[in-house]
Amino acid sequence: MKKIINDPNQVVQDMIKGLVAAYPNSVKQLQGTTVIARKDAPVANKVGLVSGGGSGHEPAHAGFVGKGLLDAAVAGEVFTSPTPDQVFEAIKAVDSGSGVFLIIKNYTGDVLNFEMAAELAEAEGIKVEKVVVNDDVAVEDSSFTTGRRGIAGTIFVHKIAGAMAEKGGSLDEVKVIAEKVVANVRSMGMAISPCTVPAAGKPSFELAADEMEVGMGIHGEPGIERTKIASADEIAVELTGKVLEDLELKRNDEIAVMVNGLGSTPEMELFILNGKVHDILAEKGINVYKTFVGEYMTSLEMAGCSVTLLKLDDELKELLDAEALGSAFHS
Amino acid sequence: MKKIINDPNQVVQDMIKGLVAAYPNSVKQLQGTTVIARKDAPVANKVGLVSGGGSGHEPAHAGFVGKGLLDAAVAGEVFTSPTPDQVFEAIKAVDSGSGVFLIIKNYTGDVLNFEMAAELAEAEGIKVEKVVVNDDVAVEDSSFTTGRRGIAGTIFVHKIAGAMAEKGGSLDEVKVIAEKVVANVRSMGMAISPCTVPAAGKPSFELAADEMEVGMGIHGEPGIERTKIASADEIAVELTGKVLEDLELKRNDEIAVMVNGLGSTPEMELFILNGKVHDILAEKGINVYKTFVGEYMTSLEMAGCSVTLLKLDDELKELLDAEALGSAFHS
Amino acid sequence: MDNLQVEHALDWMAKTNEKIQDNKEYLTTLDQAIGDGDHGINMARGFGEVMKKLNGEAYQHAADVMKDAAMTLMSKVGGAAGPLYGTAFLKLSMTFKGTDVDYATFSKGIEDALNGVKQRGKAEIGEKTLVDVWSAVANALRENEGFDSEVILQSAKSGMEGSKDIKATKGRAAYLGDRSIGHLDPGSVSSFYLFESLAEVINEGA
Amino acid sequence: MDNLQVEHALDWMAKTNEKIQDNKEYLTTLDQAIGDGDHGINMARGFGEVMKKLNGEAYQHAADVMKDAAMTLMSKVGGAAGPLYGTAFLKLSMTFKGTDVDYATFSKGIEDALNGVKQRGKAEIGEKTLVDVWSAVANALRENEGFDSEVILQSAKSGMEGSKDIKATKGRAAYLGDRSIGHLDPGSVSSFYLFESLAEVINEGA
Ligand SMILES: Nc1ncnc2c1ncn2[C@@H]1O[C@H](COP(=O)(O)OP(=O)(O)O)[C@@H](O)[C@H]1O
Ligand SMILES: Nc1ncnc2c1ncn2[C@@H]1O[C@H](COP(=O)(O)OP(=O)(O)O)[C@@H](O)[C@H]1O
Ligand SMILES: [Mg+2]
Ligand SMILES: [Mg+2]
Ligand SMILES: [Mg+2]
Ligand SMILES: [Mg+2]
Repeated sequence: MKKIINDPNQVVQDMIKGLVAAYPNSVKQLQGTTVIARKDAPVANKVGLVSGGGSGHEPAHAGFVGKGLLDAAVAGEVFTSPTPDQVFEAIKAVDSGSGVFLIIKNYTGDVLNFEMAAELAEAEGIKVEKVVVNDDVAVEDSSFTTGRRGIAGTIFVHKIAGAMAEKGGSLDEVKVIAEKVVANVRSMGMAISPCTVPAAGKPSFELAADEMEVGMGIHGEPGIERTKIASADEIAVELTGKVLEDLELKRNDEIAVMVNGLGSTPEMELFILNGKVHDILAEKGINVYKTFVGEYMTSLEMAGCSVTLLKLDDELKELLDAEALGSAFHS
Repeated sequence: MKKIINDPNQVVQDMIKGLVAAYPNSVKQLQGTTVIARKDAPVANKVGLVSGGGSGHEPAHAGFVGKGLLDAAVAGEVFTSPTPDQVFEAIKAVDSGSGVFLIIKNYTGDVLNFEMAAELAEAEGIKVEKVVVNDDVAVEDSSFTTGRRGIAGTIFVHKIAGAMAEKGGSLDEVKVIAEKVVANVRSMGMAISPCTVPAAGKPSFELAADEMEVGMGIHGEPGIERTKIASADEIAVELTGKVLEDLELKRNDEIAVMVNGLGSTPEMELFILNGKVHDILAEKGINVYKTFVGEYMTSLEMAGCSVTLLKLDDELKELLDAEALGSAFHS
Repeated sequence: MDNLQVEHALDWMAKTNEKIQDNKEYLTTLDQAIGDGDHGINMARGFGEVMKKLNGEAYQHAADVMKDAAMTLMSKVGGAAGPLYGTAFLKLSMTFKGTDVDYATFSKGIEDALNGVKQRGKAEIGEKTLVDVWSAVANALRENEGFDSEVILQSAKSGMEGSKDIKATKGRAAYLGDRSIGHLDPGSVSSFYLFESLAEVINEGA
Repeated sequence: MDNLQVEHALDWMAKTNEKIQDNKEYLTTLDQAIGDGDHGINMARGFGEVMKKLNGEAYQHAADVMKDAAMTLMSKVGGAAGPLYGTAFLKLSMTFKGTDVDYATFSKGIEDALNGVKQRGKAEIGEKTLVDVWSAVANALRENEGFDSEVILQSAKSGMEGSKDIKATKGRAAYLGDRSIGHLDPGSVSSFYLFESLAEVINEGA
């Protein structure tokens, strides 16, 4: 394992230190916690937005803390959802009395820890609502199982719920719009190389020199299928196709596209993929309102990408366009 | 070689297509060229800024095309500087009559091709000035050789010269400020894994599992020293130390810091490094005015990073803070 | 052993910690196969902290040992295992509270812990989670009388091994569907260590 | 061979292209050692385009062949090699223009090309660049009389091999300092192929 780190067991603390050192005017670390909050939190009369999860997905989630986005991000150990006490600290720190909204990726650990934190907060009289993001169509959506995972589509929830909260939306309004995003966003990913959790010291899975893993999770969880490596065009067809199947878009529908890199895929490759994604959409008469190409929800140094489509309406477009001042999302 | 591409010989064209598909409202491809220009180029009464170089350094340079930044970026083949005719097209496309300023990284190929393009442009009556960026302190600054290379510090030249041009600076004023940035910016990098040029199909160099290469170039050029992999803190000390040696900063000097990832280094690691860089600077009483952590000047999927310091004064600070609307630099 | 005393409880945690630390990599490898590869790291961090906490306190009652273990696991493990183990130990502490931890109390504690975990994780038996181990042990305790190390060891083992050839429908392994069959569930293995340690405590305390 | 005719010029380019294509990987490997690993790719792309261009035209004069080669290399190679080879061929075409390319003219052409390259690249002999090969050939031509394939081949070879054990002070290899010693300069090797091809043309045309 080769990494630019000090102690494998201290990477989260060290990262947070370096993050706050980089952006001291916009974010703060809640002392003694792994919570990054807006410098000006709690913002008076605003619903507080909290998200987070395991570390290793940077810039998620601390890069999306800022005006028009999250009020706080809770960082767990690498790929391990944060504990209830940490989430609870975040909730307390961003509550202005208008209530706090939790954006949770659908993993058992995240759901359990955030739920317990919500219980702690409610016991102290803080109003808490939540949404669980489950955009990954690689996994079957079943009520008998854990259901679909939350991946890069989560960023659209941050952005749009963040804009709603920033413009003064109530806790209920934030919840309604967040659920609308969740209902309209789908993603699918693939990997060509694994990643190594620092404390584990060895890769999460092995792939032969000519293999790719389709539908793997952002924590190195194995995917749904292992195949021979395909061309960018074929990958675009496969990922976009699966997403379109689930999202049921019609001709002239408007969408936002996110082509997300998992960590070590050069931007060049993301753009190559994006070109084909746009071709596929154009062929179906689907209009792309806005495109995001880059690293938004990574998996350490995994090579691979995901494609996310978000179906838009006028309300979502307006909120997507609203000002946002996070270090990883600036508009 | 595992890459998300179609034809290894078409990666640049495919990338440009996907880039323009992503940002159709802000950039355009000059037809039949590998030039990405501001959608609204030429901008009346404004000096046009052109940069570029080999591809594979994304987001450099097309990600820095936009208001307050470059007017055009010329993309060569991977790691190969673009040809004079392409640069000439860029110059013609951004000249509003106020002249065109070229920002060239100091590599023989870039200098020769841009110079020849400048000659072609001057022959057509376009005023052209240029600056050659040579921030890489890993290489000796000698007039008997090619001299120091241009690496991530180039982004600061784009930003600050771009701001000067945007606020109406003359060709001479743009040149003066660009030279001021070049005189005050220094960088140094290191790598822990190589990259593979698509058309070459094999890694640019080999590093053992416990080795790192200090001072390597952003095109996979070998570095100045190969050592055992060190901790993030030690790497920060080495890179920052070399830069400080050259830049001769004094207590209370103000600087901008860029911790730049080369492609597959997780943001987590960049932040860990950044924490130590700030400690080192704080210890010396040097004040950090602004910090940039992320991927600005990459080397395909190379793992590693560079540290850039730019000494600031009031003029540079104002220009650094000015509005910039590139897809990879938004402020 | 007739009652689970403070020293038994402490010894139980110490032995569990030892096994978890010794098998940290093994648990992580199991989790890499069908999860995300952090279970060993998480449990080792959590039980390491539990030992730090327990070593710094003087206890009057096994319930308090369980409570401190619960709170520590809850705030140090994270992931799915943190809240689940935290809940299990919290339930144990609640059932043990204010009474001697005789066999009936202990048995009820495990039953309550099992139910707490099932409720928290919305998991049932047979979904390839640590519920399978806890329920196997709870069943065995219910059908038995008096602390019997072999009963605990064998039931835990059968619960753990039973997790191998079934398909996961809860937790991260559920994403794999049929591909999860044939792999041991990491959480079931860490729970096995817990009960194996308990069996050792019973043996030594007998 | 007394004069370099159109067919000789075309054949020269075709043979060079063949060698470059055949040795594309080798050139790239040389460039990976002390440069950035693109020289083979760049030259192969460039000469491939040169062949496309030349095959589509009918030529009256060797100067025009050189001119089209120059313009194609200039606009298709990029990097350091593009402008340098482009300049060299442009100089050849200028010197050849409007006259028979007899030995004296050819020899002067190589001399002019060498000077053009030196000026463009601000390089002198002994800096481990393709200048070393061009100047070795130019010297040999100057001291000789009449097209002699062996003279050209051997001088080019000695120029190329001389580049091996010296330190680069120009081009990308200069960043390596002493570490560049012991490696062949990729540009010198591609220039060697050019002159090796010329030698073959002379042999066949003799
Ligand atoms: N819903 C659930 N109910 C009960 N146990 C569960 C559930 N989900 C996961 N588990 C247990 O948790 C274990 C995984 O723990 P761990 O790896 O620490 O957390 P994570 O899955 O968040 O990475 C699984 O092996 C399984 O035994
Ligand atoms: N200043 C120079 N003068 C003459 N030749 C040079 C100079 N710089 C580089 N070269 C030649 O160019 C070759 C490298 O070409 P190439 O790899 O295509 O370009 P780049 O170095 O831009 O990648 C070197 O091997 C050397 O022979
Ligand atoms: Mg986990
Ligand atoms: Mg090159
Ligand atoms: Mg796990
Ligand atoms: Mg080269």
